[in-house]
Amino acid sequence: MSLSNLLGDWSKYRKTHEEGGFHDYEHMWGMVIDLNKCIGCNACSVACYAENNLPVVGKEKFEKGQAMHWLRIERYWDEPDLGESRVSEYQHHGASYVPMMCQQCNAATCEPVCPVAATYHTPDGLNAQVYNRCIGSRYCSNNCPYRLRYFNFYSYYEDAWPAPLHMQLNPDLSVRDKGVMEKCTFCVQRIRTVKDKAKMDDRPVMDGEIQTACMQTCPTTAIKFGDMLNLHSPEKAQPTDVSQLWRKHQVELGKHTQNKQNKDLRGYRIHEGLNTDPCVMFLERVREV
Amino acid sequence: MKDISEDIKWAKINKDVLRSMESPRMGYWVSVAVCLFMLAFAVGAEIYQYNVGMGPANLNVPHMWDLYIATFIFWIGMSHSGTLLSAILHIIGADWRKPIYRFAEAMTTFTLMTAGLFPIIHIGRLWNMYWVLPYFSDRGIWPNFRSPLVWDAFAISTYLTSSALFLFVGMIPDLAICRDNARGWRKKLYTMLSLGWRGDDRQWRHFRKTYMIMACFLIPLAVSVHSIVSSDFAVSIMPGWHVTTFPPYFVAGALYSGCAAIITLFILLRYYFRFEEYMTLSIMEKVCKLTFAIAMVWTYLNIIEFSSVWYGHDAVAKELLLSKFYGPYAPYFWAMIFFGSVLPFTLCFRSLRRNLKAMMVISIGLNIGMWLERWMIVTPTLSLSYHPFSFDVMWPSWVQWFIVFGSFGWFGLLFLVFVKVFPSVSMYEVKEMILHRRHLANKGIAEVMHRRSSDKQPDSGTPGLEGA
Amino acid sequence: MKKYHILGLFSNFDEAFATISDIRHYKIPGISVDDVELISPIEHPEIEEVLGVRGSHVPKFTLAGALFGGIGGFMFVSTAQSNFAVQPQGGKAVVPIPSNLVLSYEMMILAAVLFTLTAFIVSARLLRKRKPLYSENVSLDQVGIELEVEEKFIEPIKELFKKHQVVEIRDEVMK
Amino acid sequence: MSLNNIKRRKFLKIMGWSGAGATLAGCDMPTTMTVQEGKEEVVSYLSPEEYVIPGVGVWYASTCQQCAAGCGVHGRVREGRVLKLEGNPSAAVNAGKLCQMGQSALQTHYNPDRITAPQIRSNGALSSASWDEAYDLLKKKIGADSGLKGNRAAWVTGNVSGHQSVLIDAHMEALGSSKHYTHEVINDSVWQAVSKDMLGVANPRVRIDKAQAILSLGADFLGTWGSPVQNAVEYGSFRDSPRGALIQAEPTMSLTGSNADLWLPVKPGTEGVLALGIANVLMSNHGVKNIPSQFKSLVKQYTLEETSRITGLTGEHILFTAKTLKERSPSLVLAGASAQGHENGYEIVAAAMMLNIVLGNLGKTVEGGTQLPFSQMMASEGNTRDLLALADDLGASKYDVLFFYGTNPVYSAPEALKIKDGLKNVGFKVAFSMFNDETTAEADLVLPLASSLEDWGTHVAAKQGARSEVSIQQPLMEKIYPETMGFGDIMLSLLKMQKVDAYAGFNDYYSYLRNAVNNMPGFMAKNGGEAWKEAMQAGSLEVKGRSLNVSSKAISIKMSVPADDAQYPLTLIPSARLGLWDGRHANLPWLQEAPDQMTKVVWDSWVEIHPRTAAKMGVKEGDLINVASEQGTIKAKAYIYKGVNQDSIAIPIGQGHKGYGRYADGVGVNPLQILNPAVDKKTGELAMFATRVKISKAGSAKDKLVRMGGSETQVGRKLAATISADVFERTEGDA
Repeated sequence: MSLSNLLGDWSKYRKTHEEGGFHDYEHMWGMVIDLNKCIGCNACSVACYAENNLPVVGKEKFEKGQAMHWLRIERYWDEPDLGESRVSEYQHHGASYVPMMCQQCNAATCEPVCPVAATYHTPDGLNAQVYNRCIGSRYCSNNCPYRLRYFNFYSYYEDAWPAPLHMQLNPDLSVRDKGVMEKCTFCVQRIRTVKDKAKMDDRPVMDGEIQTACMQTCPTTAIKFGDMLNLHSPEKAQPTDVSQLWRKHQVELGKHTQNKQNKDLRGYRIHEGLNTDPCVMFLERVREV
Repeated sequence: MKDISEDIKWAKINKDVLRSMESPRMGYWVSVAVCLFMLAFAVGAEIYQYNVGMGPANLNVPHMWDLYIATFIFWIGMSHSGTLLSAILHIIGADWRKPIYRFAEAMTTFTLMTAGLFPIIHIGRLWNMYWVLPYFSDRGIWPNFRSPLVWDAFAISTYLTSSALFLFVGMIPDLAICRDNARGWRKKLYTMLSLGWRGDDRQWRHFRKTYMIMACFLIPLAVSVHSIVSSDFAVSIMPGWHVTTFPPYFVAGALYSGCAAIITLFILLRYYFRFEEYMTLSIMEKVCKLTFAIAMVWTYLNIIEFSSVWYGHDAVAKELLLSKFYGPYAPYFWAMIFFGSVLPFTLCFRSLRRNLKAMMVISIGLNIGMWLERWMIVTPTLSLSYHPFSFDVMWPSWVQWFIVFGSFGWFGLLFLVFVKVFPSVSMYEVKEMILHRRHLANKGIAEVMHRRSSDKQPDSGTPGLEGA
Repeated sequence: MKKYHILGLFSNFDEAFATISDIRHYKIPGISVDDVELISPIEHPEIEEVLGVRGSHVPKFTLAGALFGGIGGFMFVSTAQSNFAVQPQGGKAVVPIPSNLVLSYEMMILAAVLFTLTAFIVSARLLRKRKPLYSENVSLDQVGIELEVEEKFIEPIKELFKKHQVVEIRDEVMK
Repeated sequence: MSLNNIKRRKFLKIMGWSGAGATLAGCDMPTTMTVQEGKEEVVSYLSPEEYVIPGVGVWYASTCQQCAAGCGVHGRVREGRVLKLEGNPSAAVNAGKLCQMGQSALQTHYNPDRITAPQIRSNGALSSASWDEAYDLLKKKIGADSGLKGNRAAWVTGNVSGHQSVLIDAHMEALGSSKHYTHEVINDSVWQAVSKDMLGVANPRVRIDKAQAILSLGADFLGTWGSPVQNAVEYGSFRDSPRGALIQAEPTMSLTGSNADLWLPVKPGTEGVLALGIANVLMSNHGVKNIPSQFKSLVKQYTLEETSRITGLTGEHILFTAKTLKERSPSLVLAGASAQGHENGYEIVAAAMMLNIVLGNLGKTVEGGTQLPFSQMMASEGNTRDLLALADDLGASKYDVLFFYGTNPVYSAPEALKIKDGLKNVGFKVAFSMFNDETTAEADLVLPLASSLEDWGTHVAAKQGARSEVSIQQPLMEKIYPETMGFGDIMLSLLKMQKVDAYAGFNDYYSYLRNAVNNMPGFMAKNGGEAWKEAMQAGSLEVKGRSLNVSSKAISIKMSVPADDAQYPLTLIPSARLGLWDGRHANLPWLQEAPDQMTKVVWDSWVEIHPRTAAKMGVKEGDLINVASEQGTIKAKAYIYKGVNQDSIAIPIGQGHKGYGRYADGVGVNPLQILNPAVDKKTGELAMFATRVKISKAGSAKDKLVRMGGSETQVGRKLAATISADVFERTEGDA
């Protein structure tokens, strides 16, 4: 608690997300989800359960809407972009699947409303949730337009992992007790591991070195994860890298409306107009018309 | 019709008010028992919730908030009445407030003490509640001063402190009277609380200043408190919450429910303590008129909100509005409109205003409407907001209902204790009021004085309640 | 030399008023109106006509409190924020004026109220040992006048009181 | 594996101990949880076993056993516990990817309902016993001097391959038994039969990635047909530009159907007609000449109008399909469950295969695959024809001894087959199983198997990837329940009962395998060294095989369509799902809680009904419905959507277990029970999709149909935006 801090220069923190974020980021982890390839098979979701110690809540609690699926695959039957004429006797064009995990917004609406600063932005551009600090006011979840924050309504661990199921729990992250909020972390424990390794080898983290559980298991590689800044190995950037895909589809961070030269490019972000500036870009689903 | 008759003898005032504090009658104990019974529900439910978690309360994604927050706003709102009647009317010198402001202020304090419980009840880890306060932590961790919830913590604690002190300061001369007439533990208590008040001109002088200053501070404070509570919602980005008119809307609603509550308590006290001479029907009428005026303001603000959404053409907000009209919550919404905007028109009828039984029912109806309003603010938005996949309708479970129900018992309990320990009518100010009215009523001051000097009965000065 | 406290109880305010104005007009040489205290069941602002206008310092304290609370509150919150690196969120400034204004506003009011109360207690000489000369009737409907005089003035004052139909006179020696 | 077992077991227990402690540090659970027989004292980490770094996960390669596809996996082992499975990037089958069933292998392994000791039936009930007792019993029943006649013993298994299969054959040979029933509900055996007859190879390698257009007649290749993950991986590149078009024709929407560009709700049993009709259009509109002569008349017979009338599809859809198949070459035509599951299933699939020939896909998207040098290790693929045979043989009480492994016929056979009663005719039933299920409940001796993550094995996937491999399955951690035993180990000891000397050399399955692998023919030793070690690291060993060619041999077929039935107006589709599969995964909480892909229902069974059918009956979602066939009635809740043909209803299989553990019991219903024992004439396969049912309201259910998601539509938000394929080609064509 020093006064000099008050008078210190905080300009680097005063950058708004429109100016590329309010941190001088080391990384900016982002995702690209190709709905042209996503088949909605649930592999990512179950992989998330396995990686992140997500409890199985059972039918009753699921019915109450108290399930803990950090990564849920949403399924919609209608296709507004193909016009109402497509609505017919049968579901001729199948379903629309959207895997939804925390969008890691740069201007995260959940952050400013937390009374105890339990959720904040890391220098990785991640929207971190500090379980031990959370008091469970649940304001963040109310203010999340994606409804992607999940609350421990019970001490789920008490009956979610009857022995020996609990031997599968991942020691790299905690098992949450009742009363705290949680959400997708982009597998921060995996990011941490790779960063530590890179530090030990005294080298920067290379893009593509880190795989989230959902990305790693996705059979059709519909999910891509990577560093959107890609400061450390820009020369090695592949066209399939997240950073390159964002550029290719002319989607930029820090905007609530993208002005693309080519309007037909598929990249878009969900609820972008709310200016939450999510770090997950979706590529539009494709159908023969 | 007079607010109060000028012929009431000062001795009688003391006698009546002090009598109301005498050892209670049967009816009192019954009401205490009832309140304790209601409170038991809440305590039981809260213990259960504390042990199991928030799940049994039927909170879920997306319904992270529900009755707890709604009721929290309801109680906060009710607290505004005391400030309104006491402070504002004091400043503008409307002396008809004098017989009734004391219990109104008490209500303010106790509703705040009730409201303050709800944030604690509703958070997931209430044993860490103190983290929202800015205390010096050796880890250098602070609350997030950006969060409206922290503003709440500041505002409500300030409001509770100030209004409690306001109540206390206003009571000091009466406490002195009690001291002079009490015996036993009450004597000790009042001697302590009256801070050695003897009523010399110095004390009166500073008292006047202090009371006026505090009144002046309390009004903006009250307004700010409910604006801040409204910003819990207005600051968010959710449709139906992110509304510019929320601060005034909340304040109006607050005053509204406060006045309605005052009417209810007014009738009860008048009935229990036979305060007919002080809490007269004409004062009642004034409160009713005030309530009606505020009800109209509230209705107007409702219309403003709806139409601004309607013409604003924000698709999501519009969906939400329509779902309030036709959706699953429609019955409650229209009930709120009826109780909040239609029912108050009964206050236009003199016969009804003067009919205590009717007013009892009506005032309770108004408060039901106000409670529904808070619920209709909190829950529909959560049910239906931006993300269709998370649309959901969830009804609160018994846990929530028990705790809400019990909170009324808690409030009642506090109030019942108050009326037996403290004078619920301000004696010295009623005296002032009577004197003032006499000045108005009679020509010459001298005659007034002489009539008064002839008031002296042999027993008039006798100390002690038993003499009365 | 001995000092006496004398208290006269009057059944109405006018007599008390008249008495004090007599004192004020030196009906008894050597007694100044400054030694006079009026004790009344309700407030009588008009007494200042004879007692003289005696000001109050309470508002000054209030002002001090308001300034302390307002500025201090703002400083406190801002310093806390700038010492807590987690605070910068959502791309807003480290020390966000709007929310800090809200907070300092509340703290201003709180401090102002507390200061006012303190000022009141101090300047109204509350929380002290009460002077022994006191009648319960004052808290009912009688008006009292209390003076602190030397022995030689007792009789004249009693005369003066009697002249104004005093109800009761109490006096006692101060050791 | 170069360390001796005692040491390994010891340190693994220690690891398990403290590892568990570390895990649970996050919550208030007591850290005194121990692995089984928790008597060993804690030893500090001061001197951990070599190659173990506390807190660092080590990855071991193995092979997934959740279905027959045999995907290669990497298991993350930390402090002696396997924590996570990922696909093995070097595996040819799945190229580093994994499905939800593969992910859930962990819960099969750590399942709280596993059998921990042998169970012997004594006076009616199964009760735990020691291995000695179990072996004594086995000796008594099947030992050399048991007097058991070899032909009175038989094996009933699911899909087995590799050395497990070798050992089973050896055992049968030792016993003198000749019968090995291989039963899988989810199979493509008709497709294989047709391929054998028309292409000359039973398992042609279909190249989804190379195809430009796919017509799939009920082949849910993303979910339950062939090798799902392999197909999905190929599907990924199939959707890349130039983007292939997928047309799916099936009576109820499968996972593949929900991803199709065009989904055609063909009437059940008329898929063959559709194929012929398309051929007709190709012939008449696109001037295709090379219709095999045997098909000419049939193709002529099914004109566009006729086809559209029979299949219930619109003309333009059929035209579009034909056009797409013709213009987007190479194309690919597949036929799967709902096409083959009819009394004329063989003809239907043949008609589809004919399209492949007509469109000239042979050699392009339908390749011959590879013939591996060792036939005895090849997968003996499951089917339902063996199930019917078993039912008959049981009825004829042919057997005194039956061995069950990796299959649950009592659950998955229609009740009409009376398997359960038939088993009463068998004197001695031995079940090798990890879990108690409907079949072990009938067994006289239950041998507790080690989980697939605790056991050794080799597997040869029937659907090989780009390279042909033998996949290695190695233990990823010490056995949780020491009383359980690997299948191979049990088999060796069984064999030793018969012929001691032959197997005396191998004291356990590990040494047997190591020896076998090192002497395996056709193994390409990449960088010298011991073949076994390389195989361990790679998780598989690549095998030089003889690559086969496909040659079109057209056959003559007749085409017929199921007759309408006034009493039973609807066809019941027992649809399979990637997830619970044929019901074997119903005891895995992750998969029970993972919402069904199409309906998003969890923890339940449901009846898929078309809105019109529902409207006719006045059924709302969640209402309880009676589904009655000639064989019986089941009740399930209704889910109403446009993904099912109006003439049929669908009930997913996998639920409705009894005695299959806490997570499976009492959840949902099993539609397989009420299937008619109809049979495909040619192959003798069970016609699973030929059962006619009638439905009636059974009032409202006491519990709700629990679904994820509050809205079936996007309500105008831009959530899953869609653009047309040609725009996609225009913008990303270069990719």
